[in-house]
Amino acid sequence: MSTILADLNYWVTVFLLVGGLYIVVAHGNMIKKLVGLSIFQTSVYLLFISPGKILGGTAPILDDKYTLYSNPLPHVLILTAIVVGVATIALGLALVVRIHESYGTIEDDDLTDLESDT
Amino acid sequence: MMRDTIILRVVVKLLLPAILIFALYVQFHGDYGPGGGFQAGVAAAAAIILYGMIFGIPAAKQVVPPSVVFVMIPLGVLIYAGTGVAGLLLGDNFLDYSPLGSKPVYGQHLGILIVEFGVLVTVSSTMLAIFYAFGGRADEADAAEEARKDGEGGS
Amino acid sequence: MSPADHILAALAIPVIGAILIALCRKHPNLRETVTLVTAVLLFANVATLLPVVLEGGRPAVYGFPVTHELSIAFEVEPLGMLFGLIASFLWIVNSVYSIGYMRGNKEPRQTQFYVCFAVALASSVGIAFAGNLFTLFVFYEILTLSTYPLVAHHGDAKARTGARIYLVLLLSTSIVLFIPAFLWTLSIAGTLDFVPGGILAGKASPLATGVLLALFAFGIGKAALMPVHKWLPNAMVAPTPVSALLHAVAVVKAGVFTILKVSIYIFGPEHLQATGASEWLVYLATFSLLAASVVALTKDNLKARLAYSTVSQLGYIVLAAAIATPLALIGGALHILMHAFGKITLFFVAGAIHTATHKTEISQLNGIGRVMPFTMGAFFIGALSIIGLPPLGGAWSKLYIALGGLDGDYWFVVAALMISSLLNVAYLMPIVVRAFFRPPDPDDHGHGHGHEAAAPAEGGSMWSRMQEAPWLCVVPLCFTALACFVLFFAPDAVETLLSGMLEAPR
Amino acid sequence: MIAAHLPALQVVVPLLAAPLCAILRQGTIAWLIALVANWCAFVISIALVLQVRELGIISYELGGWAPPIGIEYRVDLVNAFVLMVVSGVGAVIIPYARKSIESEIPRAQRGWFYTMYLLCLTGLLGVTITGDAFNIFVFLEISSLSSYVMIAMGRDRRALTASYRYLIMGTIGATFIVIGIGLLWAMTGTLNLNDLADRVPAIEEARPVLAALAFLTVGISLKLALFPLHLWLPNAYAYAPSAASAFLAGTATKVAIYLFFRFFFTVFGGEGFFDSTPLPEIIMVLSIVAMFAPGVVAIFQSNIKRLFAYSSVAQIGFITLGISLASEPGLTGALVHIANHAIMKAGLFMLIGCIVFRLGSMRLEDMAGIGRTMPFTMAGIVVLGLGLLGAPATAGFISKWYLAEAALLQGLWWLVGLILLGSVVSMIYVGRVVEIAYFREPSEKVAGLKEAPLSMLIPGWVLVIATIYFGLDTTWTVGIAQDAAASLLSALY
Repeated sequence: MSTILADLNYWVTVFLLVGGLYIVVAHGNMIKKLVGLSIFQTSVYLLFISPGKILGGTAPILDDKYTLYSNPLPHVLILTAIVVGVATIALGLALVVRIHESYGTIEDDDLTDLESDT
Repeated sequence: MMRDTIILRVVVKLLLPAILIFALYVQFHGDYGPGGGFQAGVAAAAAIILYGMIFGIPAAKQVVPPSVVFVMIPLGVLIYAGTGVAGLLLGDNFLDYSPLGSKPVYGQHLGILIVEFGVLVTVSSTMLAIFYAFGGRADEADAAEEARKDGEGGS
Repeated sequence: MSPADHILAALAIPVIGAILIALCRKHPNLRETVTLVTAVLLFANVATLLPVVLEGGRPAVYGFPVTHELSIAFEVEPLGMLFGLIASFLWIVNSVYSIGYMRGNKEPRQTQFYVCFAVALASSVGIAFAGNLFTLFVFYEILTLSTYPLVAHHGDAKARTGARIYLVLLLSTSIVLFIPAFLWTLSIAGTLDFVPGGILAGKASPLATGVLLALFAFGIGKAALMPVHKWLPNAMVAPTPVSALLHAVAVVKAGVFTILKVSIYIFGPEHLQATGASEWLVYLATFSLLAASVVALTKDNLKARLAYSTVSQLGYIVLAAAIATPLALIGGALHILMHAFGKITLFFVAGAIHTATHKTEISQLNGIGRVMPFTMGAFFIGALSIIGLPPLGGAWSKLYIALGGLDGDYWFVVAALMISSLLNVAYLMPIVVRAFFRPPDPDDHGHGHGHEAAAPAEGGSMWSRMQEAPWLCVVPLCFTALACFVLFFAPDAVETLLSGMLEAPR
Repeated sequence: MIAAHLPALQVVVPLLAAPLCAILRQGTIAWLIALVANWCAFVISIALVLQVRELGIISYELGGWAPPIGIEYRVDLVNAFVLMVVSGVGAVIIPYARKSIESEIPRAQRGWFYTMYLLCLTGLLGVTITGDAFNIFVFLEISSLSSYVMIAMGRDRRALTASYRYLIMGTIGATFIVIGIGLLWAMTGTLNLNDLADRVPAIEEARPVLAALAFLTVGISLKLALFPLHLWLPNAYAYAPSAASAFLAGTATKVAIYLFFRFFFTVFGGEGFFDSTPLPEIIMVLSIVAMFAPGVVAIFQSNIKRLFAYSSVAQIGFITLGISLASEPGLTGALVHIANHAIMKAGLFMLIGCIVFRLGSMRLEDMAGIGRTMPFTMAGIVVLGLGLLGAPATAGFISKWYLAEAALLQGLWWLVGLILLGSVVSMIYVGRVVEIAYFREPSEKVAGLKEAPLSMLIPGWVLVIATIYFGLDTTWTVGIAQDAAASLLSALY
């Protein structure tokens, strides 16, 4: 139990990662797939951010008063990753809207049928 | 939409300036503490989006027309990359802002302000563009639906 | 112009010719003039190299390194000289004949035909003058590709199937067997240049030599060694001038030429004899030439019978390459020449018969000798040359190969050659007999051409009975028949040329 | 002065041009901007190759911050070579794109197309040039996102689903790559590739490092469509606009392959680490299957773009095979095939685009007899097809030659046989196209066609001629690739 607690952030990361991936694979609804994808990506944010936090550390402000501060690098990286994630999800949703307009469905199985007909 | 809810309309009108001011605070405080163009851009866009949700997207589009939004997105990238190129043209590496000011520190200060402004422009307009694209589509779809119903009723 | 320039010119002339032919597509007369002029120029150009080679010179063009190991290089040695001369000379004859045939049969897509023909000739010259195995391989593949449209010329289902078999068999054998063979050769010898005495001599173990030889023998599908001969009969769907190109001028000749070249310059005759690695090929080639003759007996279609005859005759040359004694190799090279003239005559005849009467089966040919005396006379001469009877050219090459076999202690080769000659008689002579001594089938009139019905059956002078093909077809075939005769008296000259190929360079 | 800033300009020029296109948005002007930017990028990449050959590895510090804190652009022969291939293919496609895009994309969206094209180019060049692991991810996503958009702009509604599926797969791949990078960063505390290469060997047995390698391998494999992770590719290439198909087929997967090189041989390359893992064997098996399975699938396609898309998967198998051999000729073959396949496949998709432009259909059956009405287009396709199957005197032969030689040097005779058999498979599908185009009677529709416009035909033929040229003169392909392979194996970066 203590080992689980010690690495809790990693357990959560793995849970989100696997769960998100499972949703992407298992669900036929294109919106749900995107939700899964989003969860999947979020797990990575956690993977980066959690080791960067130091207990008792402050924001990384260079001043003599503070000696212990968190690593700023993961925040910068993950800010970028979040932006990428937002763009991906936005584009994915836009595609789903267009797919719904031209096919009338967003279920993967129905789409496969429709495509093989044409 | 919630166009008829008087409380919301009033509260939103009161909140809007505060949100925008806060966005600007985040923007300019980004130089000294947590904050910066990304956060400020989203906050600023949130103000317009909130306005659009309460007063309708057409009203929001009157405030910030889509044509402006579409120019703002690339403009922000241009400001960012242009600042970098300015450093390059003044003899240092790309994205090195030192030569922009009389002293390297001033130059870097100025450079980061301009770059963050570019980020603000792009992020806020991108958020708005996404909002217009999805939200606007629902309005158009509603309008089309109503038109179809009207057509059926008439015949 | 230096000899090196002539080599490059020999490659450039047909290519430029091909472009000009394509440009002249709207003017058939001009187009065919260009073809003829190109052919003559090419031959004249190739011929200028002959004195140099006879004096023992080896004109060469080096350069164009492709990678650090592979390069495009040309070198003219006696065997290549001979092949270059045959190909370029027969192109002239074949062009004259093609004009008669293509016009006589009103074939479609004639421009495409002449263009591809010119490209095929360019690649044949490239093969002949190749200075290393890689160059040879490049032109070998170009030849395959440029003849593919020719085989598929008619464009109907049958032509497409035939052409597909042609292409797939030739390309896949060359990719799957030929490329590994020369990769392996490169890894053993460190070079791919053609060097008298062989680059593998003393370097490859007997087993490796045997396996490599197998890769080459089957990888060079154009040599039509059984069991990779299938493409040849299938390619019979092509128009007759193309068959002549395949059988006499370029394609199969390129195949056996490559085999000879590999035997002499890659393995080295002495290496082959010393290791005994080529013994299996002697048996296989013997089997191939006998079996193909037997199959030929069963074919009623004239061109199919000739095709199997070619498979059989190519067996002779592969046999010579496998025996690898000096006499056998000279015999093999001579046979390229002799068979070229003999077989082109026979194919010209088949085409002339087709043009004049639209007959393709041997059983329809009763009495045709009276209607087409010149044509069938030429057929008679060509057939005798293929059989190998004096006073015709074919006699020499068979003699040399047999003598070479004796040198190499392959007694059964002599027996096999005699049996094969008998089989040749058995499948070629009945055609002649049928043509001259059987009365024409009475019910055959009105079949095919309209004017055939008007032919007076009996009586009248010989001239009035004649229904020859267009003179543009007849003249070339008489000419090549005559050449078979002349070649009987010329083996010395050829031998002088060829003896140079077995000597070390000076 | 400019010479010192070439690494930055390589990325900045298209990056600046992209928003310009978006602001002006008018099709022709956007096209002109894209043209100029892309050609500049090509010139810069050639200059970089020359510089690297002369001076060795170039390091460029962005913003003047020294690595490992700052982001570094680092150019060695390997990525200079890939930069040249990517920008070169783009430089040929752009002149072609104008007519093709005019016929495929509505007027209002053309400016956006060129914006996306330039962003994609920026991303691909950025991935290749950067020396920072996280930067790789960012640029990779820039290129991927813009290519999703380009694909979705295709006329067929199936372009939308193709784009969506590519988006899902591509994002999973990219996320795997970030996970791998994150684990590496957690273990070493650096993101600079050069630094990583120094630090990873010391801890290479640690489990997170092995996990990072696994994540990176799977993620990159998804991006480069290594069999069996190629499912997104056929439809994406088939239904994208012709110019986008040509560009993506020529460049996108190639850059992902470059990442294989970089991670396997630079980051994990020290002291034979890559060889000691089971990865070479796994990749070899997958590559061999890739050479055959998609090739056989390609034979039965009725859509010509899908046919050649499957062929791409097969050809990628050849490239990864070279990587799995991990020897100098193997890597040379892989690098050369990156260039040669980029040239050939881009050319093929361009010329197929010419047919689609005139015929309006991608079905093979509809193309019966088209060799007679569009002789130059079809002749080009034949030459490029011959290149694909590795006919001598074409570029394809050179790459297969090196691969076969590499297999031979390691005594893998059976592999030589398989490589050559793989060529036979390509022969069948190329042969099928040729036969339909030349030996069937043209339908009325085909008989009425004209040859494609020159502005589309000439760029296509530039690549046709390049295919032949690089089959005869290999100083610019093999010459560079050999040195690059040597530097990869000695882990110089």
